[in-house]
Amino acid sequence: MIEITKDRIDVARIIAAVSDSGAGGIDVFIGTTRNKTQGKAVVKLDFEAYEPMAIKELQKIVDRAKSQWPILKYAISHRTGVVEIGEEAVVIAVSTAHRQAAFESCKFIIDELKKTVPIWKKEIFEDGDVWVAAHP
Amino acid sequence: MIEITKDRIDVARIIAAVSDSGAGGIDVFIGTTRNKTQGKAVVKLDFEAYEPMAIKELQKIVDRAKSQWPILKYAISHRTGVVEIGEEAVVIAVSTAHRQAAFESCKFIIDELKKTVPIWKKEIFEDGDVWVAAHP
Amino acid sequence: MSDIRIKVVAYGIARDIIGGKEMALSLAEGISASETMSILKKQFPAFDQLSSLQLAINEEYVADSHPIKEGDELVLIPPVSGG
Amino acid sequence: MSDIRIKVVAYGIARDIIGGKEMALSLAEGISASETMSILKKQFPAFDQLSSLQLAINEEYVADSHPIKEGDELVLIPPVSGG
Repeated sequence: MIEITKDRIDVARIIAAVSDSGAGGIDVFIGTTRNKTQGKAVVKLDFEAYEPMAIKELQKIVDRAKSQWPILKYAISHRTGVVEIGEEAVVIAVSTAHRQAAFESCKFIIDELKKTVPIWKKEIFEDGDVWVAAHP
Repeated sequence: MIEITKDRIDVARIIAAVSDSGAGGIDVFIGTTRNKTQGKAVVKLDFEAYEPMAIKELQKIVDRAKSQWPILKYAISHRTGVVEIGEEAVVIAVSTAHRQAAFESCKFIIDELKKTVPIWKKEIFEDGDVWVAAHP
Repeated sequence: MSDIRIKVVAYGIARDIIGGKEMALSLAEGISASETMSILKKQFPAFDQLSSLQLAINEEYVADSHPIKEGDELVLIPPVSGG
Repeated sequence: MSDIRIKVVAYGIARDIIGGKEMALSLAEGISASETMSILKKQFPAFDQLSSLQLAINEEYVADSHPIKEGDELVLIPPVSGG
């Protein structure tokens, strides 16, 4: 399951989506909004996605993960719009028979997501905002 | 937070326990009961713990993890008694400022838990039961 | 050589740079993705200051040599920062 | 040499092997953890078939040379398998 949503992500729902009677381990990564970046206070984040392409790119990442690890089920939810401090920006869950594959594939998915998936994060400060990683 | 409980583990509660405004990433490992082991159908599991020592050993593992990674908050819940197929036997959550440390420390905790914490798992089959890993 | 008309769609900081979500562009027939990028960078020098700028057509990243065709919707992908 | 009396507490398969949760044991004064283990293995040969068997006192694993004292509660820790 892959989704991009404007609503707050219900982590329990994402975990339930990867529940499998053959699973021995589930790894879940939750990317949350930090209250500061490089020492500066962040008020909130604002995410924008090129949705159809983001879904396609996420599917490619999952396909690559599946070719490397025996994944039973996966679920990825990425939020768009304003995300308040402490809220979930992204939740990734993977179930596998043995735990090592769950850790490795979940980490692979979030690492690759940050490289190729067309989603953009704007950090909003008291005195302005900045598109993250836009400039060198 | 470290607990050993006879009740079903509420994963959302464990995740809420590591919520932190300085967290950029939370990794959650959920060990679930598989429906088979080495090809044989498992009906359910039965866990037994030497509770006070299990808590002490878990605390030692957390202390070692904290000396290696900048952990913001952690939560570990291990269940005892009968655990049905698909249910959580253990849930471990760690929040950190950056995701790499969350993955590594969470994996460290479950790997070490399986080595030193006095908890025993009995696999119950249709035709008998066996204490896991008891014999070579 | 006849002209082709395409639509440029921008996200994130690219949208801020072109001053809107979309713009129309007239290009020479047979032009490549990288040549189109050069034209855009001449028109909007701020693109040169980005860590990267990729192009996508039909929801797929395209190579530099990819030929741009009449009616294409060219999507500007500035450095991604999801997660 | 006078005897000491200790309590042995067993978990998991160790409980099945001694046929109960606890048992009392009389030992020679000054005996070590590993010597006590040898006595238990003689009495219950099934312990020798386990992948490992450790001893804990006061909720801590003890070394082979650890001296056993009157009133100790010796906990038998067969191979752990949590998680």
